[in-house]
Amino acid sequence: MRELKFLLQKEFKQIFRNKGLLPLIFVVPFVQLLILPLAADYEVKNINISIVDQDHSSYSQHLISKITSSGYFKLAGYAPTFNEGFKQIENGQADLILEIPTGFERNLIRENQQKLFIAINAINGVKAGLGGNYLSQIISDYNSDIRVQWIRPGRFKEAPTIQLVSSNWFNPFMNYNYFMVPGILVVLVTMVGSYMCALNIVKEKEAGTIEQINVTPIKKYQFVLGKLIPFWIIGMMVFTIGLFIVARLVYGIVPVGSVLLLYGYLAIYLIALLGLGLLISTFAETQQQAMSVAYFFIMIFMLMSGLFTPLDGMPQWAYVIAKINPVTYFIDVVRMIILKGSDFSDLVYHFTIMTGFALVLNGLAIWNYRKTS
Amino acid sequence: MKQFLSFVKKEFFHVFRDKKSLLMLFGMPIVQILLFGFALTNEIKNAKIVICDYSNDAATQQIINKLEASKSFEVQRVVSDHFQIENSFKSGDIKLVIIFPENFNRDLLHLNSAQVQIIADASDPNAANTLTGYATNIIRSYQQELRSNSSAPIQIVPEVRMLYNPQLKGATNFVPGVMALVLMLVCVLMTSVSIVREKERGTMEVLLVSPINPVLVIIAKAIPYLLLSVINLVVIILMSVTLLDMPVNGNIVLLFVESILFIITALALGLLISNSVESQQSAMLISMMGMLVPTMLFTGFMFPIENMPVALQLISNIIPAKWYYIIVKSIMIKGLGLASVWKETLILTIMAAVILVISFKKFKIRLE
Amino acid sequence: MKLNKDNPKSLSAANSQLSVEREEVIKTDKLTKRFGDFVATNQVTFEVYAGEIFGFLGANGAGKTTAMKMLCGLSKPSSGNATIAGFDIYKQTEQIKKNIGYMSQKFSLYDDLTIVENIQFFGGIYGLSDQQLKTKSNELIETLGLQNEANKLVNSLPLGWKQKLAFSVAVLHEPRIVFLDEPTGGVDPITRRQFWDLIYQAAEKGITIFVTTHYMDEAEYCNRISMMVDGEIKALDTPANLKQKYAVSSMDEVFYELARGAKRAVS
Amino acid sequence: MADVVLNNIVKTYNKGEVKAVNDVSFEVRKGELFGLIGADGAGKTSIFRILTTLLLPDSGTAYVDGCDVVKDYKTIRKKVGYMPGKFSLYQDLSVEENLHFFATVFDTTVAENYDLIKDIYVQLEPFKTRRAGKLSGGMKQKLALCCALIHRPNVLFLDEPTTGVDVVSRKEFWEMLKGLKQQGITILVSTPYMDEATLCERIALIQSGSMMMIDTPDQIIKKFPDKLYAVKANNMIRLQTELRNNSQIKSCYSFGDYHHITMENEQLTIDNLRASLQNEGLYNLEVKEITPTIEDCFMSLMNR
Repeated sequence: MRELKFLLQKEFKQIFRNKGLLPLIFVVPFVQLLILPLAADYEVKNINISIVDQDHSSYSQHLISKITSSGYFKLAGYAPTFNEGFKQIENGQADLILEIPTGFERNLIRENQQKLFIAINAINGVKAGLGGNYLSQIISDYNSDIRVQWIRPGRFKEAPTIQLVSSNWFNPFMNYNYFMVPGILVVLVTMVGSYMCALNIVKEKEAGTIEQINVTPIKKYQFVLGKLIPFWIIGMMVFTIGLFIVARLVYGIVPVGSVLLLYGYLAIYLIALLGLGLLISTFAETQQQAMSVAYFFIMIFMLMSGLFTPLDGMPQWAYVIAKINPVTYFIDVVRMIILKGSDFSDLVYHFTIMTGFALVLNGLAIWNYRKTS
Repeated sequence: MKQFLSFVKKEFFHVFRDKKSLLMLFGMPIVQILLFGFALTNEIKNAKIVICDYSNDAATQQIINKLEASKSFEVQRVVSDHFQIENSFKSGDIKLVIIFPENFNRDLLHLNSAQVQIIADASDPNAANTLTGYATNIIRSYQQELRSNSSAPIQIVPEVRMLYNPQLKGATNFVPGVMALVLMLVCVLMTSVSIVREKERGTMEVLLVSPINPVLVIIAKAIPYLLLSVINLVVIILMSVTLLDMPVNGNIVLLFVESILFIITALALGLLISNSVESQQSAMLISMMGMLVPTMLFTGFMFPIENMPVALQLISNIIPAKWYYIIVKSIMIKGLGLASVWKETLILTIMAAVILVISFKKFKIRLE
Repeated sequence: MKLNKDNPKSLSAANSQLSVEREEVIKTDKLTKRFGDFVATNQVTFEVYAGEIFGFLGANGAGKTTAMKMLCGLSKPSSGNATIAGFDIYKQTEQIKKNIGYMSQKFSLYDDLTIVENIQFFGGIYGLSDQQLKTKSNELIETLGLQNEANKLVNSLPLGWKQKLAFSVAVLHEPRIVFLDEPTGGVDPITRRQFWDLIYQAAEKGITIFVTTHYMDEAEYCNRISMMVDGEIKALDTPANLKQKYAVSSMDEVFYELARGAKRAVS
Repeated sequence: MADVVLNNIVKTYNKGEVKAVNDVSFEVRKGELFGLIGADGAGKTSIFRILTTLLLPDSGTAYVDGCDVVKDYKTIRKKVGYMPGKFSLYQDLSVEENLHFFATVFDTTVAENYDLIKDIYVQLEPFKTRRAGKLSGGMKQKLALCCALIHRPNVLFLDEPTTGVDVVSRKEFWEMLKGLKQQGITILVSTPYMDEATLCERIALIQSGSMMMIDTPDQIIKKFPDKLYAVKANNMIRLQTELRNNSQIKSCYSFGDYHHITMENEQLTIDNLRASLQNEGLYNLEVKEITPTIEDCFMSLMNR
């Protein structure tokens, strides 16, 4: 164990003396944590609407003002014809066209029914779907208003109405940051952990100092532990700063659930990750190779973890990939504990899986380490 | 000219003899376009929901049947016990709970009004919004069916047309973005190490002492990657069309010309990085870490740029991928011509020219 | 022990008579290393005696570094046997590592640690006690005259000093054998001689020195020399005997005679 | 006529913190084989890089083949051949490909100047399809020389071409340089190996960025200030200790199987020395006066 003490001393000195690495560990993550949530907001709002009003009646005016005051839509402009409106869609100024045909007001009263034409740029399907929904809802509300104006109550049998009451739990104000910040924090810890750890070992390979270590009586496990422990501690530190300083002070996120539980999971997660870093370092001969491999993994980890896009929309095979991605689980757990206050009994499955990851990744790393030396 | 050709030939040797990089050059885009083209989507399918039915009558049964039939939902269970809801949310597998109160059908028939409660797990606000929207739609459509029986007066019927992507597929939006992302990263990454590698290996010293024009050195470096990127582009477009069912509504030649313009911009950026750094490692670090996040964020395919704070919106303008993304969407999906994308094209051209000039200027004719 | 410091000629004479009594700290038997079809080291058999300064010479690509790496336990032989300090090269690598020191061609201390930190680190992982570490590092810094530089990063030292420091660190734990791979390349002539003074001091303490070099005058400082050509040992004797055998006046010429026939152009 | 001229060249790094070249001036005549002798970090590479227009000097002027290294760098680059210290060929290109590439870079062909490199290239020819990275040290160095020569330069700069190369390959390399000199090419070569100094016509001894002496090897040896003796005994280590402890011995360095000594004031006679050493129990003593080597001169200059 005395040897381990010396190894750890050495690692910490080296890490804290590396002026290029320190900002990568302690500054870049937090800058990202500050900028990413600002940018990564895909709540559907500000839908640009172009209106083709061929009726120019008080009804159409009323409908338009109802739409523009709804908060969802931004008036991109009026177009004289549908084709003009379509051009606005083509050049990206509008997402949606509403055409109010001539005689809308007159025909509505006279014929009891009138059509409105809506065309939506559906390249972004989700935005289009929601936009269509919002607009239909506004129109339907407007419809009821008119009906009330014209028809005295009780004169006809009112249509059955289902009132929808929706409530949003755990994040009632639908604050997007609450969702993103914990997830991004996970990605940052992941990068620092796996990436820095892999690079660090490969650096010793490249510099040739690993040969010097290999002729000393140091045991493999001591060397490996000497590399893992510092990055485990650094991972913990980065997470702590991110959670208690950035998330709490900047975004006002206070974990609902047990912080202890969160750290328990983090501890296991870091072991799994460092195992991955170690595994990469056993394959790579140069820092460059380690970087490309780590980069490839991190890119997939990030995009297929449910951080930005929901896992539920993925095809089966992609879902399987997401399920063998350790980041997926930690993001899930972080959100569950911080936002929902889930407790250990809710997380048994996650704990089991992550322990499995830790065992498999470290096992593979050690097995391959032996093979290569 | 002979000098230049011999240079280009040498660069091709470098590229083709480095099997690992070659694998990365071709493998990465294919894997990424497949992976992300299929997997990245904001759609939600098979979301697990719980229905809490206290009424258990004909109406609720019909609505539940409709919910079950939707591909968006997977009705996990129908319970008549409010108690477990919170636990279901906390254990993480349930995204939405729909509660029908007692006497739902009776209220609906006799009072003409009944209530449904929808509770969403808003820890993911986006999913919550989308799923609430889906559920609302389904319930509304049931309501419409009821109404069509009793003809109400003064009815406005909105007729909705979904342009370009009637099935609302996620790929339509994501594939052009992934194209921009992949081309950008591969081009920048490959070229960014190319010049600095010669600096590190010492061959640059010999080249500098030779009478060769530095501009030739730089351009020769980019040519093999330009060619390889065009091959990549063909593969990407073929895959998008055949596997991801992407349309090519516009002029394919125009699409290629624009893509080559974008590739040149990306290559120029890579060369600039390579000229500015001292080691392959920092070149890679900059091109991977420095390019990935901004390109992903500011291209606009994942996160709408109009939602961002003004400062970030301004930053997004200097990201070439943003402009390319608009161009690809316009040509591939909207089927537009150059007349509609000349502005974006001009911006990309200026970007490419400026970056190239800077990297020529940055090329050091001496060491240090 | 006293014998090996004697005149090389009488040494070799004594050698043949007393070989039974002399301890062999390195003994190899048909040690071979293949990389695919390429035989880097081909059936190498030799022994090094305790307290000797053993010069391991050869042309570029002759297989010296490969052989040395096998002896240090850095790479596994393809076939053949060897014992280092009495321990088997296959089974007892851990014991071997406790008994050897190694200084590679590439500078092998940590550039980003200070001189004292490097000494303490390597001393520490060889299991020296805190007390030992303190006295040893003070002693070492004093012998090398590095008092003013002790807390500077190793990075900032001139090459010659780095090499002297690396050697001192390699023998800090008083190993039985120390392996030196081209330790003096590019070092100025005075520092080069100071380096050899360090080697003699270590040899005097009974540490066996196993060294490769491209400087032929340094070959003369060795008790015995082996010459490797194309992966095989072509000659092994004292410098004086070798010069006599090839009827030349300098080691340069001995080397030239032997290496001229080398066929390997590729490494 | 001088082909390479340096006047008071100074070069510092890290904003003047590290002085790499300190007020260096020398001239190399046309067709001369000139050696820059010094250890790693003495400043040889910086001088070479200034002369090949790769670095700007802090102060001082330098000319190569009549051109200013700062102003006329483009002209110089057409006229010189340069072989940097680090192996600087394309490892992933074959021998042939490297040669052809460098030929076209200098706007010439291999055929045009083949006669110049023929003697060297024939040794490489059997391996011409082999990747440069797979060659042995000696072969790599020959290929690099070919590449530096392919455009028939007026001045050839070779920065430590023999470092880390074995004795046999080094000998061959110097033979090649002699051949090139006969073709009228001015050659500047640097080396840390003192024994190679005698193979140059004139040499500059350099230490810590400063010139210690510039002259022909013979003259430098003649300028050695003291008489030099070689001493040998049964126990060389004890001999050295004794010699160093003797206050009348000025310097004592081991040189292969002898120790080289100089004496303080020349008062100690050989016989006295022999006697005192015998008193210390050393036998088989051999003491003789010898002519110094360049290495002796270098060390004596270093101690000044």
